[in-house]
Amino acid sequence: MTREITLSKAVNEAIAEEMRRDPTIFLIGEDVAEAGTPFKVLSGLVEEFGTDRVIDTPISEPGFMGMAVGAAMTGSRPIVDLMFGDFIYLVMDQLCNQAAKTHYMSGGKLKVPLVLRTNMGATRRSAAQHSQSLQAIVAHIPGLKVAMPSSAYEAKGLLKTAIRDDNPVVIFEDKLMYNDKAPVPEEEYLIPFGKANIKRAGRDITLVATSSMVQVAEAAAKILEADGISAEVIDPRTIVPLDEETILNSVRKTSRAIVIDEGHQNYGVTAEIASRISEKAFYHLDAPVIRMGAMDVPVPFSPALEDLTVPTAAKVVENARKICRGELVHAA
Amino acid sequence: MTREITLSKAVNEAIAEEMRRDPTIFLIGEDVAEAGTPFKVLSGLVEEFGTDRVIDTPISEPGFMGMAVGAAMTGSRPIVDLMFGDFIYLVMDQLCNQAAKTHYMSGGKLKVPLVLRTNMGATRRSAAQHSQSLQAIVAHIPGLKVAMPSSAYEAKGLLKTAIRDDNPVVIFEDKLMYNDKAPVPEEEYLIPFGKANIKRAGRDITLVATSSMVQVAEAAAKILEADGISAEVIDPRTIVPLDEETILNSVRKTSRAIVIDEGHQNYGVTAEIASRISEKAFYHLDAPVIRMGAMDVPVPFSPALEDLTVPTAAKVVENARKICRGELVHAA
Amino acid sequence: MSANPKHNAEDYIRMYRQMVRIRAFEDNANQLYLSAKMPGLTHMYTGQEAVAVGICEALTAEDKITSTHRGHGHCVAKGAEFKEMFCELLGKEEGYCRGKGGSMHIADQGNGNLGANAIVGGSMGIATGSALSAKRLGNGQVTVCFFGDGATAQGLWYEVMNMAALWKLPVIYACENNGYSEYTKTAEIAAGSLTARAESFGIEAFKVDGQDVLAVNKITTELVERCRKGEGPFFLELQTYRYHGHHVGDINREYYRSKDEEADWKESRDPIKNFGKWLSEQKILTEEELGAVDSEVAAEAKAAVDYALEAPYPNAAEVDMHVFAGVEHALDYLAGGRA
Amino acid sequence: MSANPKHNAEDYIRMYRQMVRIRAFEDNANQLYLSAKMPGLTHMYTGQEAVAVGICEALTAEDKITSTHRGHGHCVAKGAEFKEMFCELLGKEEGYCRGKGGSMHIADQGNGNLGANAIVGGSMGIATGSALSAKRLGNGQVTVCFFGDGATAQGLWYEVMNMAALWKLPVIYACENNGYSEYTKTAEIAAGSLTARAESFGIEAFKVDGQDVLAVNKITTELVERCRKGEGPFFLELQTYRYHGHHVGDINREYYRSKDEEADWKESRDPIKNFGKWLSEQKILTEEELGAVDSEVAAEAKAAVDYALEAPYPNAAEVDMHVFAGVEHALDYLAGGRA
Ligand SMILES: Cc1ncc(C[n+]2csc(CCOP(=O)(O)OP(=O)(O)O)c2C)c(N)n1
Ligand SMILES: Cc1ncc(C[n+]2csc(CCOP(=O)(O)OP(=O)(O)O)c2C)c(N)n1
Ligand SMILES: [Mg+2]
Ligand SMILES: [Mg+2]
Repeated sequence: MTREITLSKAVNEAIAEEMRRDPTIFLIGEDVAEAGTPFKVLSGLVEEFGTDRVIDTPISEPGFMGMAVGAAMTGSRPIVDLMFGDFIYLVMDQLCNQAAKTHYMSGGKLKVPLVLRTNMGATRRSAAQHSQSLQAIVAHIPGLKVAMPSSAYEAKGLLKTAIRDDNPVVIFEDKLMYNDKAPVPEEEYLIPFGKANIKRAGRDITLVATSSMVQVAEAAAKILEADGISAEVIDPRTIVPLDEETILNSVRKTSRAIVIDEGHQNYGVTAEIASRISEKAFYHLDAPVIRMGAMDVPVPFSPALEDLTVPTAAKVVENARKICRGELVHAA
Repeated sequence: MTREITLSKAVNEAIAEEMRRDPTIFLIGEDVAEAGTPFKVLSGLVEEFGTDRVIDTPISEPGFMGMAVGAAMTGSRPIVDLMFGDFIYLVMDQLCNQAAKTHYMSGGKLKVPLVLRTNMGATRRSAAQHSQSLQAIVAHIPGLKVAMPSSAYEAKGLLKTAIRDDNPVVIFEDKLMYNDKAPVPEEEYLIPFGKANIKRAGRDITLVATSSMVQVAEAAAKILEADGISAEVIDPRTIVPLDEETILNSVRKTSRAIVIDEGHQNYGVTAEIASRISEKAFYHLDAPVIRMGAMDVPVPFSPALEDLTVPTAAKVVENARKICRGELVHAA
Repeated sequence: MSANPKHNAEDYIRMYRQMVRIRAFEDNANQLYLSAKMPGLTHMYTGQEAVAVGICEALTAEDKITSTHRGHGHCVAKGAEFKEMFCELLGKEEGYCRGKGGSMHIADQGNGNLGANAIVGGSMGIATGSALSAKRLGNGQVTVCFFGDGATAQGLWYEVMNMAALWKLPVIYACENNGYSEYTKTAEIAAGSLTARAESFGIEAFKVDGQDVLAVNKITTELVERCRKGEGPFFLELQTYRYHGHHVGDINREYYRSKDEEADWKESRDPIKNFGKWLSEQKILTEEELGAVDSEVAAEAKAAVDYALEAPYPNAAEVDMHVFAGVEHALDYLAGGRA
Repeated sequence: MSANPKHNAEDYIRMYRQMVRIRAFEDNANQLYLSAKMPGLTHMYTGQEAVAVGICEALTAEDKITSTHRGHGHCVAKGAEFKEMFCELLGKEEGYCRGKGGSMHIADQGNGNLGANAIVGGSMGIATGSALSAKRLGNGQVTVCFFGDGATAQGLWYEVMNMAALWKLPVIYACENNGYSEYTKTAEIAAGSLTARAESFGIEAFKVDGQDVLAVNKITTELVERCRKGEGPFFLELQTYRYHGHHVGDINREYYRSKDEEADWKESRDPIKNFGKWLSEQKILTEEELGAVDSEVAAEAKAAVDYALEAPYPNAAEVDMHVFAGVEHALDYLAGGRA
């Protein structure tokens, strides 16, 4: 049985199901209990699992992140709720110096099975400190896995996998998608890490897109279809590990690619994916791989400016047309 | 007059000269005064400038980083000493949410002229928390400039430019190079940001390398010369801003490129530079652009393992030979 | 309510007017939100007016403050104009931050406001550094760091208190304890005692009724003076209350605090009502004069809102300006390395 | 030195031996460094032996500790073997961390040591989380968080103390105040009082002579008991001294502390010498028996060093193993997404 539920509900279900299954799982973060987070994603969980397993913290991100690491090392499986992705900066030491490295530094003796759930996404008029998409800086650190769900279905399946993983996993939910609905089976399912999803098959160009950019790519693909351009849309699902093979196979077929991610473009996720394509599908490419990240400016508050900073379907279409029509790009 | 001095001395001179020139500059960090840092880079400065301008702090990285931001907003020009680059995680919020965004969020009204001096570099047998090269995660954040000196000469000129810049600048010194000597003029000089240095001219392949990897690239170039392969070595000097033009001009000439950086490869600096080359010099490339970053593992302590994790001249030579001889790479 | 004999009527009237201005600003901001004319959301300062005004009236324009996500009140109290503030709230070019900051970063930088901050506790380092700067440059400036009770859970505070105490910096940490951080009572997130925490670093600490503008102003005036003499830092815990929800969208809040509690504060401890009563008891202003202040301020606010609603948005070309000081457009600069 | 009547001779002798073992370990590590046989550098625990031993002897093998950059002593005291420790120090495959951790991450994980940490204060969250885990799982375990005086400047401590106090977690924060953080005296980097800082969160705090192994053991035994009853957390400030430089390379240190001061601690407050004297006064061990312990330990250390020097390095294929649990080789996994 499949019903339509919101991404928010999908996350809630994933956590509830896993917490029922495994009593060592607990939730920790700010206003996760009675308030169920400002986005109401966790509503109802404290009623079912009690304040012993749904733990409201003071505003101490480094503190509770560190505590999650210690709890994970000693038989618990914490799920950390970080209210805004922008607060990742505050937990970087505990996440990257401690959680990510403990298994390695201990020669495999200690494990850190924890999930850091946080969010990303601009255009909510929340300005520079509440709008960032910081997946790239986390993806750079060995020892962390990074998931980027693109729908309610993906969010549930990926989160369940994350919770069962024996490693620290960071999962970025797009906060603008919390109320977006998608079909989600009632039966249990998991989505494995490192298996990209071919959202739409196509012949002429590959659009690799993460999180909400998958919607942008799909919208672009529809428009391009009318032009007679057949776009394949690939959602990597996890950027660490990255399913290089599925992406490369697609590009070897289409010979063209655009990579779209909502993090800043400079030194961002699009650089990694584009450079892997350019290197490893070199002999198959008919055009340069185009990168589309968020503009390299702090996210501005003003709606007149903020909307200019994120990749749009129109811009994807424009870029796709250019390279599919064989216009020379950067031919200087 | 040019004499040979160590990188350490070059940094010391840059700071002393600038502090003499501008009384609003002060130094702040752990054990920077009497101890002159564990690397002795700042020895003698407290004797000349006093504890009022060379300020020893408690072990409070977020605290003194935040204080530097506030001081920079109010008429001072702080130089922050962060003892190990690995501690950048601790100051990320103050650096990336505050320093980097203040000018923009204030609509250009407030400025944050500060320098964060820190280091990078593995193979010192210092294990996973004292060996990281974290330039990529800083370079991703709009509002920060990032410099990577490759010699004593570069260190002095870039640091002086950084100190005079009205923006937050992060400068990564390779801690294994502190005692390396290079010719440095006695006369004052500055090295502008965003102007790459062609360390060595060549025809057949472009080696873009940062920091100590410039030495690795030069060593490789010498070996390749004997093979009849002429390598051009480019040191970008600053990775933000990046002198794309000089790099692209070189690759348009040589048609081949390897990018070398000591940060982790995955989602690292090499991805940005390689993808820009692949995109913007696409029609000139005869072979895939090869990326060589540090291995994507936490830095291991054991010498038997640690040395395997960093790019070496031998490996650069191997890769260069492969693509220069026209061997197919990733031709699957 | 304790009179301070050194103050004259003019000061009292200005304090009253400033509190009324804050409330009027917030009422209008709330209306803009409810009528969907304001982008994003915002945190109302209503109820806490005596804190911002009592403190900022003890400062000069050169003295510095750092503000919070709940920062409109600090901004008004430090001397900002409504027009530029509403323009900022609506993302317009004439806003203090050219529309780039919005509610959570609003600041009249020219009057020593170093910025509102959307990171809870994020300005504690900045404020302390501003005090270090002032001490080094010898300019006599004092910095006040505003933050909420919730922010006391951020480790940064302890780091900078330690340094401020070691180096005797001219900074006053002003904790507005409004009883809640978001949807959680302070008692649930703060162990022990806040004043004891500051005292453990050797910092003098004071608990003050944050609804009494004169009491706030009196202690702050004394501490500012002592800061200028090198006797800082200090800690102030100001007991206060926010009338609205955590942010404008926080409407149904009975699950974390009762309507009775809210009514009680509004009835018996309203800083504006009580100060107005005192002003008329002291024959400083008549009821009519008080009413006139209210209407003047209301008119000022309306004019500013009308102006801001019509004001232009920033030009698209602005989007990559002000990323770097001295660089016109960041994108050209980042692509080519040329300023 | 105060006798604890509940202890029997066997316990005393084990404590003595453990202190001697730590010192012997460090003397050998220092020699390995000086003879350039050890990669990197290391921070000697010598002088502080009574702290690690007094505390760890009050714990079971299931109880947890977190350790620091100066962590060899904690590791020995919690039950580790010399052979695996020296192997780790030399980066050999048989080391506790398979050579991947080295001196700054050394830990006998099987005995409840959650790891040494090269980030000052970096383990405070881990220790507190371990206590939270123990409380939730109801396993009765207590966690001791070791850190130095310098680490009290890290904001993280205040964040986790607050939560530990709010939730009554079974954790003991053990601050080894050796008077210095690197090359700086504690008085220059710590304002106010360390015990008062803990107390301001409602945490009971105690100052103890860290050179007196029985005193350390006595108070810890009491606090561990109280932790198990749900009366935690606690704070212990242990006054101690490091005999060597900050690290093995810190040789000329007169610019920050005098030779007289060093000599004074070594002469009159040496934890091993004084405890040895007490043992012989109490007729628990004769001078000869004490000497025999020393020689046995010396032989044990020498054998372990010899073994470690000859032991093999990890195989090159190990380099990308243990990056992810459940993934054999990380590089294949990262390239292809296949575990
Ligand atoms: C570092 C950080 N964590 C969490 C938040 C989300 N948040 C915004 S305001 C707030 C509550 C702040 O409480 P308090 O400091 O008491 O200020 P008040 O809102 O009561 O004025 C929280 C948790 C944030 N903005 N920054
Ligand atoms: C976060 C961090 N900052 C700085 C350092 C460098 N460092 C290593 S040990 C040390 C001094 C620590 O002093 P203390 O906590 O008193 O421990 P002790 O060395 O005296 O045992 C410093 C500053 C570090 N490792 N981590
Ligand atoms: Mg509050
Ligand atoms: Mg110490």
